[in-house]
Amino acid sequence: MSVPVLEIRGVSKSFPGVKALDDVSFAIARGEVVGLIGENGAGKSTLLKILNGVYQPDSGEILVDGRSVSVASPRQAFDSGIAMVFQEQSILPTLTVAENIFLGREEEFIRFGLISRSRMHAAAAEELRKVHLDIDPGMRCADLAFAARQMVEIAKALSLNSRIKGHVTILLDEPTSVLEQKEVDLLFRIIRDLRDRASFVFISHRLEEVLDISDRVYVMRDGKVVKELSARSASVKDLHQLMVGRQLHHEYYREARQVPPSPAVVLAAEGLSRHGAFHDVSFDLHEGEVLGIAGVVGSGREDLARCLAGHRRPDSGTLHIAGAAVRFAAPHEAAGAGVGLVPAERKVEGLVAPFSVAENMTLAALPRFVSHGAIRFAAELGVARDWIERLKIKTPSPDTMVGSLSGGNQQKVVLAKWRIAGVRVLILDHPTRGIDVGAKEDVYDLIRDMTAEGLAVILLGDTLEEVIGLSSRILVMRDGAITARLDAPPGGKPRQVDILRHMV
Amino acid sequence: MAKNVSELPLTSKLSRRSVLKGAAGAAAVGSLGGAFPMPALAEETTWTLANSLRSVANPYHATFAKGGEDFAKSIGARYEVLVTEGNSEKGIADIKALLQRTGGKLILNVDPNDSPDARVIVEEVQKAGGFVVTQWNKPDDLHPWDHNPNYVAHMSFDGVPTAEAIANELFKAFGGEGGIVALGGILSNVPAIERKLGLDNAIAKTNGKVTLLDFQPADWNEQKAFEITQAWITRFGDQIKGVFAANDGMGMGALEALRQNGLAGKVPVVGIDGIDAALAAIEAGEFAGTVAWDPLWTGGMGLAIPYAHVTGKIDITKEPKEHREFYGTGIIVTKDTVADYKANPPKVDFNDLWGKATGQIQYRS
Amino acid sequence: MAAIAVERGQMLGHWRRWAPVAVLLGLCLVVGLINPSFFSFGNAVRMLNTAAIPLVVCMGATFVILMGSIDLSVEGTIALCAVAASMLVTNDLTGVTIGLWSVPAAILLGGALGLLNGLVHVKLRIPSFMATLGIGFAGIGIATAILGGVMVRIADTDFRNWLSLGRLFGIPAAVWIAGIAVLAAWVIQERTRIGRWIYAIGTDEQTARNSGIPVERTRILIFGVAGLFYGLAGALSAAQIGRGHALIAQDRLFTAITAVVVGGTALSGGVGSVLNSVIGVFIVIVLANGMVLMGIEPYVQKGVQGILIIAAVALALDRSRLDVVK
Amino acid sequence: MRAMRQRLDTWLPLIVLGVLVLAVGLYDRTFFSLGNVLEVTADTMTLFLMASGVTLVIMMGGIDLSVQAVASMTSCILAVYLPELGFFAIPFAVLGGIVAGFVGGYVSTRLRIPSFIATLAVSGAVLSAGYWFSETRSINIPGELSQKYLSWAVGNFLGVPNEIWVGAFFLVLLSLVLGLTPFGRVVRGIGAQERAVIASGIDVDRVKIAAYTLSGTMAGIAGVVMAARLGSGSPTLANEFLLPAIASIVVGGTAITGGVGSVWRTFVGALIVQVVRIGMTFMGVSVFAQQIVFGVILVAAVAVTMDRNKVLVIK
Repeated sequence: MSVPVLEIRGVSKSFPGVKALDDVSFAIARGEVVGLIGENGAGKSTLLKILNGVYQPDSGEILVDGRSVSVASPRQAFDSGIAMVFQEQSILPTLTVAENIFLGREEEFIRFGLISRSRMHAAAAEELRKVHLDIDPGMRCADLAFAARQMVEIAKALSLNSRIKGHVTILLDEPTSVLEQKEVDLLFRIIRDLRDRASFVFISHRLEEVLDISDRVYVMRDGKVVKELSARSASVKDLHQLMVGRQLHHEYYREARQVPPSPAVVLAAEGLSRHGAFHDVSFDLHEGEVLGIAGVVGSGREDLARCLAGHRRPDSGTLHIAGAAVRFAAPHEAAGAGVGLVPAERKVEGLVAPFSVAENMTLAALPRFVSHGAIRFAAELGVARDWIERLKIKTPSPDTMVGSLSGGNQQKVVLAKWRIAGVRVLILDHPTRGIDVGAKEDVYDLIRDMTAEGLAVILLGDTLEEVIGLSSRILVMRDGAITARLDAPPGGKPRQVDILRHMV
Repeated sequence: MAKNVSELPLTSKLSRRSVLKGAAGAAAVGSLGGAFPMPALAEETTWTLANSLRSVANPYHATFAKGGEDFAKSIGARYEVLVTEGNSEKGIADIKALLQRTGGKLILNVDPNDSPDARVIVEEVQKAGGFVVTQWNKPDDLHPWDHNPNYVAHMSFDGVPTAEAIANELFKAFGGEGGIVALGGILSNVPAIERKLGLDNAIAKTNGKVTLLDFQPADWNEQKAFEITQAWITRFGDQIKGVFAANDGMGMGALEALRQNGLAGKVPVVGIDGIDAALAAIEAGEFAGTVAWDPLWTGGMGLAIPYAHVTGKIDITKEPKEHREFYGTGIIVTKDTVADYKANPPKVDFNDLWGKATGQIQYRS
Repeated sequence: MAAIAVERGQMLGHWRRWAPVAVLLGLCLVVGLINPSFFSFGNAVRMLNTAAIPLVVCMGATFVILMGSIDLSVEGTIALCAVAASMLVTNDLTGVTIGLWSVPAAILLGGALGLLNGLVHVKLRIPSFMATLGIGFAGIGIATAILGGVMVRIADTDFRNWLSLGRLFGIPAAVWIAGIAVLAAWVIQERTRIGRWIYAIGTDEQTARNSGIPVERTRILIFGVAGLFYGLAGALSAAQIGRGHALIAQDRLFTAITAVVVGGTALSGGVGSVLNSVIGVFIVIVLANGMVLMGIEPYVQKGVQGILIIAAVALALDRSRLDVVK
Repeated sequence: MRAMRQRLDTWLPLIVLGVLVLAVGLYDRTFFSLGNVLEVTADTMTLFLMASGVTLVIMMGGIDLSVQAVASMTSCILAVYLPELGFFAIPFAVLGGIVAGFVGGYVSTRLRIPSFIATLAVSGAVLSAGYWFSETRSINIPGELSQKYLSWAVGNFLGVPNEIWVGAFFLVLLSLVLGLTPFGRVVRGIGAQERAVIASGIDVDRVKIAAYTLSGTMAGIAGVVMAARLGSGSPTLANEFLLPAIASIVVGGTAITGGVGSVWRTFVGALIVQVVRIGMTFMGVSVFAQQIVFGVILVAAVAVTMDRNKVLVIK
């Protein structure tokens, strides 16, 4: 390998109580795509944030083209030829597409102290063309769909390529987690196109993608790089094993534990419609079943899920819970009827970050922990301890602030919350988004536990594979309507292509 | 408009000194220490004098405070100013703090923020053994003679005849026939109510020659007065022959609104208080008149009377009721009298305790 | 790339943007029907004149609110600048006379106080609510201390003519100046970097920081810019009433914030515009003007005003963008 | 280390109060006398009562600007109806506060109008109501009626002024409500992450309206106590109370953005505000400098007391 375009040597970083990075070294060659994988908390994001100047390393050095540089801010990183696509979307809905792409580096468009709109829009249109996004650069991002925003985000990082002379490095922190397959393919094509001008660091929890796009893969665990290997010679299974540090469970989706659904219908939808989202949706949900809903973004499945949980109101149609007709005007009414939602945006809707683990767990079932108007703290703690143990939640104590836990453990707290509330129907909206492999498996186990106890689950999976693996039946949605209903018994799972056919 | 400094009325000259003092105060903010006097090490043996008022940011009260200071200087006593900033509880708490600090050896001249405050203040002062004079605001059933000897006196100005007199000056200015508009103070304020009553009386006595086109409370706020007057000009146009304002501040706001529409000097304005700006406007022919309260006198005499009692010069309990609850003299200033008023500002003689009193306070309910 | 759903249905959203204007027009119509003299040219000029100072104030306040902060120092800053301006022109208190130079002096003083707000807020990590409240107290305090209770009377006719009384095409000078201030604010908002960064910070401070925006410096600067507008408002106030005193800006604060919010700018930041605030100011001014024109009983005015403001905000504020309302 | 730092943060408002009291007391020893301490505390209670309810609203991330007008209005209702209704005038007056608080909460949550504007508008309506009840003047409460019905607010018990007992009662009551009940927890949750609380199936609107109603109730009680102390009601009785009340809350260390705070912090904050004000009188700070000193000390106090542990972005 010639002189790497970007290299870090012996970088360490500690936060109070945690050693996030421990003597990490890492290099990217010219035109290379490097995969970076590891469980949550392994230190990937910290590493990227150091490269991008958001964090400063405690020790070690960063080299660009073999020269040691200091990267004190995202701006400096940019000037050194490093740009980043963040895991949490960094597109601001109140600004236009063009303004988002060039946010923080508007100076090239400034004439006589003022920003030249026309120049900025022309340059933005150029960047958008690269990602094949045909939108007006003057449009407000609030008016864009979610996936389109992600493409703008990617365009923003790629814009570095045409701003900086010489070679650039683009850091992609889970750019695909909200993208559908077609968009992922497009992204990969763009990455390949740009390889003569740029190098990439690619983080994803979807290991197949990592192997697909990367030349080399670094595996991190507990703040250290544990392995560096060529993508060509590695398999998904190898990567799993290296990340987790233990043998991968043979049966990833716990199919053996899939129980045949009982005939009892717990939730029945009849002709549900919501203008602009979905129309005439009917289905039955049985006790003990996992009903998967597949569909691309815009298929209406997210809106359907939110209507079922009372977050939105359907315009027409009926909903029966255990035989009784219901109309939900608000989430609390749905919860009262025994329907809970594990939202995709965990940090915003799933958890109250400054609350303790115990407080979050009992939030949906508070009245049960009250006598004479006061919360019974001992009972609350007891239940919390019980569930921490049952779900193997890694937390110093039930009193720990939930915001300080890792993503996987946070998600378990959300699940525990609804189990404690005693819901009969649980809607899981991307329950494994952004959580690591080990925690994913725990979540799968939990889903099987719930169905075994008779709960009914509606699943909007992170990947199609996940939906197939977990569900007993699958509804496929396209353009707001159900296009297929497939059975998925253990051993008789439908193939991805069968479902994709109905999705697009 | 430029004028010779020597022509300035008394209040301005006095204030010039407080400007310097104020500037020193502002400078002291940098090094806070300068703003604090040295602690009194020896036990207080003499009486502390204090005036309590709304805010030193308005000219009436600033001069009122100055009157107290003049008297305190004349006898060499320690003098404090307390401000309520419009908050009754703060005003009372400050007075209690001062009573505590002085061990009750306090002579207080207070303009209560709201009339209810007076009772509490009187009771606190009596409890601590100090002496108090109240100004302007008090409940009708609270009387100095019921709290002998500590509640020395209550001084006020009768808003009804004053407002009536100044309203008549306004009518005279536009020929006694036509419509006027009137700006009132905060609706529930006693002086505001009295002044409105006086205006109503004056209008009634014209037998329909003068009509009240509209009455709006501008809450003593000149900006509000400005905006209301603008709207009046739209609504009534040249029906407006004169503007009555329950104080000079609002009057100035109205005058500036008139000026914006080229009506200053054409539509006469009257106010009450006798602030500098109003006097200047009278000279310029834009104001038809104002009423000067002589705050130097009230500010000083509210301390001089209790001090006379404390030093044994008088026995307040033996004084007649018209020396315990009395009106001061408001001086009507108009175009004819303004030069004379400014040349011979009212003098204050601290030994002539009731020389300017004009009778016992009357209660209308 | 037909596969990516590009746009979201936003018909209602686009309509909402014009709601404040509709509210304003509706209000004008109601007042005008009850009292037709509302629609006279004279009244239009008078209302513009009344709106001039609130407009200038709101330009500054909007920037701060767009960042998600709040500035309660409005009254203190205006008062201090008005007092300073009136002491620097021909007056009855000081011998200093710098004529119209007092206007930039007042503006700069306002800017300096604004910077102080920003520094205290950002560097000491104090919520802007408290930092500006404290500095507002201090501002009025300093103005009081400088004057010692008197009022400065302005004798400088140039100053008063250029800033308030003079007319061009029948429109008072103050209105022209306010117009220039609005234009300046609009240019700052739309065409400068910090203008765009205000939105970025107001929407999501962390993202703004990650994008390389110097968030702290920008925050401080914006408070400074807001201060410049308050400084100008101070000079205009002094010119309008021909005097400077510590209570000159009484009640300006809540009027300004009400106008900003009624115009459709969200207190949570990120959503809104200085142009929204222009509409907001006019809604508030027409409301106050209408009270008098329609002859509403004085003691119920505050109540009627409150109810109408609720109605106006209910119609005008684009709440579809707000998930939670605080 | 972190735990210690957190524990220290909890005590900071008290430490600031202690330092201020010490500073004033060392300057003038009479400040330390038992009588004075009780007096100063008793004088702070109306401010505290008014701020106590607003604390809940601010903890939710909202604000209630109507409390000053509400307190004034209830003082009028009390003074008007005490001769007719006797003791029942008290609950009737407080009911005025309850209604005003409820309306503010209802408008803010159901019509989805920012609380800043909603409560400001309600404050205008309440002011008008105050004028209507009082027929635009201040109304005296006869001494004998005050003796009979209001001595619980202004007398002494065990040598301690009753204001302090009233204040302490509501301090304890509200602290218990906030600390022990589901209502209190949800209030805290709404301030920290409202959407998560909604998604957990809690009727957030109801809790919010309840909190605003409680705020109006406490303002109503403050108005009653104030009327009792001053022996009359007036539509402007509580003027200039709003900003000091909010300042008390913030000086106590409650975050204005919500999520963090407590009623005892407000109690200490109110005492800090009072000690600074009274302290200036004790130390004879020139009235021309008082507002400046007050502003500077408030800012400095917040810089020290604010609990920044759980506040990510300071706006």
